[in-house]
Amino acid sequence: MILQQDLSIVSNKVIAKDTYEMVLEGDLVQQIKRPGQFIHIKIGEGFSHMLRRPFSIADYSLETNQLVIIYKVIGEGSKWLSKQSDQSFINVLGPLGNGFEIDHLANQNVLVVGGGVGVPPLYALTKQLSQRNDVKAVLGYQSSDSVFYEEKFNKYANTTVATNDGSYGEEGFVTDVINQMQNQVDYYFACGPLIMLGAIQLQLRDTQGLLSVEERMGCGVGACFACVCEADNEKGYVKICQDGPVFHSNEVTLYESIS
Amino acid sequence: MILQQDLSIVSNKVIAKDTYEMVLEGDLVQQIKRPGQFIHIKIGEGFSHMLRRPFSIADYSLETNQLVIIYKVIGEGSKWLSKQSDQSFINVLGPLGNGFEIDHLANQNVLVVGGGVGVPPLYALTKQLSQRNDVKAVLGYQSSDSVFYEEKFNKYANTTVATNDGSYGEEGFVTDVINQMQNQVDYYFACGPLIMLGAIQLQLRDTQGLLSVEERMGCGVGACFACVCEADNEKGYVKICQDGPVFHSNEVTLYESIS
Amino acid sequence: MNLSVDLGGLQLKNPIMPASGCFGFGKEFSQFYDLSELGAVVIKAATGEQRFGNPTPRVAETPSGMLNAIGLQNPGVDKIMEQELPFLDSYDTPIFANVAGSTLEEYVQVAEKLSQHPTIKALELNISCPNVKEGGIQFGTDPNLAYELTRAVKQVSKKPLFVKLSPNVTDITELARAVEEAGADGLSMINTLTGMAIDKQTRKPLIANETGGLSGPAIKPIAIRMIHQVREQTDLPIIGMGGICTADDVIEFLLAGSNAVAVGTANFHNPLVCKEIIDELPEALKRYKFTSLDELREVAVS
Amino acid sequence: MNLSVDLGGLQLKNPIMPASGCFGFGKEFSQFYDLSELGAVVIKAATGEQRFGNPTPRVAETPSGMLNAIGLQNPGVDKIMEQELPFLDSYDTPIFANVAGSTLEEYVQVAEKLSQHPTIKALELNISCPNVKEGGIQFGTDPNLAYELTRAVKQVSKKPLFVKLSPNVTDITELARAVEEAGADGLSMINTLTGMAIDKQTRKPLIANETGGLSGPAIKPIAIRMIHQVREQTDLPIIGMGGICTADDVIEFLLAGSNAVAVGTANFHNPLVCKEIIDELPEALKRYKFTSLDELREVAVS
Ligand SMILES: Cc1cc2nc3c(=O)[nH]c(=O)nc-3n(C[C@H](O)[C@H](O)[C@H](O)COP(=O)(O)OP(=O)(O)OC[C@H]3O[C@@H](n4cnc5c(N)ncnc54)[C@H](O)[C@@H]3O)c2cc1C
Ligand SMILES: Cc1cc2nc3c(=O)[nH]c(=O)nc-3n(C[C@H](O)[C@H](O)[C@H](O)COP(=O)(O)OP(=O)(O)OC[C@H]3O[C@@H](n4cnc5c(N)ncnc54)[C@H](O)[C@@H]3O)c2cc1C
Ligand SMILES: Cc1cc2nc3c(=O)[nH]c(=O)nc-3n(C[C@H](O)[C@H](O)[C@H](O)COP(=O)(O)O)c2cc1C
Ligand SMILES: Cc1cc2nc3c(=O)[nH]c(=O)nc-3n(C[C@H](O)[C@H](O)[C@H](O)COP(=O)(O)O)c2cc1C
Ligand code: FES
Ligand code: FES
Repeated sequence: MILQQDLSIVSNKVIAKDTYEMVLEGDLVQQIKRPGQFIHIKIGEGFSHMLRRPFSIADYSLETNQLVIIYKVIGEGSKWLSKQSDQSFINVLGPLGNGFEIDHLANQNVLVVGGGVGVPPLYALTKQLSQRNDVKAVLGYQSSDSVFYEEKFNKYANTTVATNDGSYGEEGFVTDVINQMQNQVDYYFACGPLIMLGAIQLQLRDTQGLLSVEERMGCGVGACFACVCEADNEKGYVKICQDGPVFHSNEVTLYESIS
Repeated sequence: MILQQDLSIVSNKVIAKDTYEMVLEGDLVQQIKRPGQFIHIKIGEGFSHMLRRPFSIADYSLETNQLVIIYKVIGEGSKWLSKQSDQSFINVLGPLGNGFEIDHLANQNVLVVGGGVGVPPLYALTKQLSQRNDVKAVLGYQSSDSVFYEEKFNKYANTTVATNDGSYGEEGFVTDVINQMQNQVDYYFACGPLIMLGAIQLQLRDTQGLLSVEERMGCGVGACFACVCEADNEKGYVKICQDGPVFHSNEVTLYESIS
Repeated sequence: MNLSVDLGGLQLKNPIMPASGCFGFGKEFSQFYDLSELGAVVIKAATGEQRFGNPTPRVAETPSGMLNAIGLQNPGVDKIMEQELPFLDSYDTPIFANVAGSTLEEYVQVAEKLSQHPTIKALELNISCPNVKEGGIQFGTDPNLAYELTRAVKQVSKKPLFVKLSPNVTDITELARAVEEAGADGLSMINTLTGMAIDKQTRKPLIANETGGLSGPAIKPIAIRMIHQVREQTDLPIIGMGGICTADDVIEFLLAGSNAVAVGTANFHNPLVCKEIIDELPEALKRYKFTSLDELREVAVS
Repeated sequence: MNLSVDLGGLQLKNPIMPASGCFGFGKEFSQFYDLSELGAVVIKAATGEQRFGNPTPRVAETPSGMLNAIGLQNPGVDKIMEQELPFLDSYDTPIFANVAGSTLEEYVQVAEKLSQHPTIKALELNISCPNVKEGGIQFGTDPNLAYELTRAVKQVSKKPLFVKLSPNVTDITELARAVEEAGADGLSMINTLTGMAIDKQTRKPLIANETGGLSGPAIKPIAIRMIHQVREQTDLPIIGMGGICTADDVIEFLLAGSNAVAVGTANFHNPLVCKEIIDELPEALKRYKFTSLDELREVAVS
């Protein structure tokens, strides 16, 4: 069930350049079904910011009633978030979307690929996948100061970090790293900028995979048609907020829409 | 000199029904010249509230670098103010206006009349007047739960409180109380709702007095012509923010404009 | 307090309804509260055939508002009647259909079909969508076209017809008069103002369609002004909208001369907003010393 | 970074100026910073005789904006020249006069006087004030009247003439074309949108004049859209305005096609805003990878 609730901020701290980790607590957490779902956060006081901001659930625990988001400071909304202090409350709508369906996967060689702020939803995913599968993670960042969660991923997956400028880990894009392991992958998961997702979709077109897609959102619940993406289904489109944000790699055709 | 400065909130507490006292600290205080000047406060985050809110300086001390405002929660701006916590900062433009000129007054029977949120600027005034004059204060409030600062005034002036509903002090309006003392007054000062000021101006038309007038403001510094009031001068008007908010009782003609 | 209103012959429980395009076909919001609590539901625009709408991004935030250029995406009038209306039929609240099109013929065809459907209790004629290349806003800015279209639709529909006016005009009263003469049973106002925002990083418009419709609290003063202007000239019932977020806003719109109101963008801010406004309205009315909605209507600014 | 711009033949140090009516005649703001830092100063509207303007209250706050109905209060063109211009003469920045009136004759008379004054470097023709009963906005909503007025003023003035357009129109490009044909040297856009707010306590409009002009960030998307629309049709220099609060906003207005910008309402929020924007502009340009203002103008959305 989707709830709208004030969650309390347990902590809110910088973990990399312009990147924050926020821990939230409240009953809404009990509604989370899968990694890859997201929450829609109200920004600011009153009605000055009419659109909520979507952030992936990076981790969650039904025991502690807590969830984690990791966010980059981009514009007004994320800047406001970064200034909220512990013990205060933020208004959250969620959990939204369907997340990564992984129940059918066991004893597989699984690849998890994330770029920048596409990394967060893969963390809870990797934790869960690793219980029954062999997981490799490839995480791409701008440069050394923007790297986060490497050690945490390392606990559950054989993790390779790549940076665009080579200042840490491998130099180049995640696609460069994937090139070398293409044949050893049974199933893949990816989240990141559209251009990265498109490239991976093309590169791994013979492998099954799930992609988590971003789009500017209005309602977040499927009512406003802001977040549609062309798709290979009866209607010809999907709503990212409601039908996604995770899609099967052969359902949405990203490399076409970016060319 | 008028400054724009972030002042720190020393305290912010309820002192009567819907009425708060806020103590602010900062160098701007050194610029205050007289009681009756006011400050213009920025409201909210970012640019959602484009107009500042004017509040009278109720008290100030050049030694402690502090000033006091007393404000009633009316709408969005004052509500926001009431939620600001100690140790945070608010952005202040001031001191604005000319305040009460009292240097010429000594050994006089002075009457100070305030209604509701017109009472605050009279406090610092009363303190200063009492050094060389005999001061009577008449303070009007809605009802017993909205009375504030009675004891403080009592230290410096013979103070009568009136409430509209008679739930505290005299029953009725300040004008009822003044009726009984009309002949014993050499000079008067008044601040409150326009309708009260107009009535007093009429009632004490044979006595010299200074009135502090309110009007909705834009700039607060005399540039936008939002706050004009018809006046008996060469130009035919005064700007309340710049020429006032305190005017000589025979300069502005309030009882005409309210009839 | 009795909140019921008569809106051009329709009885509404209360004057609050979600605005077209901001509530889909109701299903998503039925997760949050019982739609029967609403005064009415206005569904998303219907066109003759299915439409995919504009490229994304389709929305952008602006100060106290937002831009949208959805572009009338909808499954087409037939599928709407088949697949969406049955769900709404189970709720005890009148359903308004929002009728759109590129040509007079398309409008007429859609209106005719919808007006014959038993679930639909009234039509809202959308002659003011700024986000489609053809039709839409032309009909809403030219009084002659607005007149023709309204007349044509009126001839095929027996259900009350509300015409939704565009604020992107020099004189909205001229449009209001035109559609009144053509037989409109009521007015909806306002639709969005055409706006634009530019991404300084990419140096391109934030909305793929370049321009979009501005909605939300930012446009409230314009909506209030236009409703007031039109109210001075007509007795037609008006559904007021444009930035409503609170019960206080509803009272302001009623004072300006609206008979009922629609809440659009605020549903994205708070999916429970319509229900919360309905719950708070009696308290808010009392705060401003109104003992009934009738009393409010009598003092409406004129 | 070199911020200078050529605006219809005038050389400005930078593209930032305060908007007419929001800066008085400069004196008050000279307490906060040296006016010579400004790209230009646009003074308050001048009319033929002194005017007292509208009754108070004249301003009200709205979401991310404000309404004003000052009503062109000013001491009249002669007193302005005698009493206000000498002060401004001491600053090293071009002064723009804002010309208003109720009749064509009054406009022409005011323009003629001001254009002969050595302190005045350019005229801004205010055909878009929504807050006076006569003149003002009529000239700004009817292309024929706008044409006539611009031509008449052009005949008596040799200083560059910027015509200030009203956004309260169906098609702003039509007005822009009309005044361009009439000989305007540039455009100022946008003036305020007519709006209204109602006090729920008193049940009356918050502004004594009932309606007022809406300004501030709320209208920014409308300003950006209109400037972009007009830029597609003309090469005239445009002074862009409507809700500018930050250096980022300035960049957005330049990208939309403005050559310079004016800052209005934000001066009330922060009296130092113009100076702060000028100081921050080079950093902001770098942040968006512009090495010069020229480079920005080349990529302006078109
Ligand atoms: C399903 C989903 C999950 C996401 N998860 C994360 C995450 O875990 N961590 C993270 O840092 N970011 C995530 N993002 C991106 C995040 O939503 C944006 O960075 C954020 O909304 C920017 O808001 P802002 O106010 O700081 O920026 P502004 O640019 O000021 O925002 C203005 C408007 O644009 C929208 N917007 C701007 N960038 C994006 C974007 N990339 N995607 C969608 N909307 C955008 C905002 O939501 C807002 O409505 C996710 C986006 C989606 C759709
Ligand atoms: C010179 C001066 C001194 C003042 N001193 C005090 C004081 O010491 N204590 C106190 O409680 N109040 C004082 N006021 C009134 C105070 O400014 C308003 O109560 C306050 O601005 C209300 O803001 P709001 O956002 O809560 O109300 P809202 O109604 O939401 O305000 C909306 C707009 O209207 C303006 N406004 C509303 N009421 C008034 C008013 N009565 N006078 C001027 N503008 C108004 C606001 O400034 C704002 O721009 C003073 C006003 C003036 C002009
Ligand atoms: C995302 C979105 C989609 C909309 N779609 C429609 C539509 O399909 N038909 C219509 O008549 N109006 C549509 N509108 C306009 C709204 O119904 C309403 O008139 C406008 O948004 C002003 O109200 P608000 O400020 O409360 O949103 C849409 C508005 C938004 C924000
Ligand atoms: C209080 C006030 C007074 C104004 N007076 C004038 C004026 O005298 N002449 C004029 O051309 N525009 C006047 N304007 C309009 C502004 O110059 C500007 O076009 C408009 O406010 C939009 O810019 P902004 O959003 O930055 O304020 C006035 C605006 C305000 C808020
Ligand atoms: S954001 Fe509204 S449908 Fe997806
Ligand atoms: S508030 Fe601007 S002149 Fe007084």
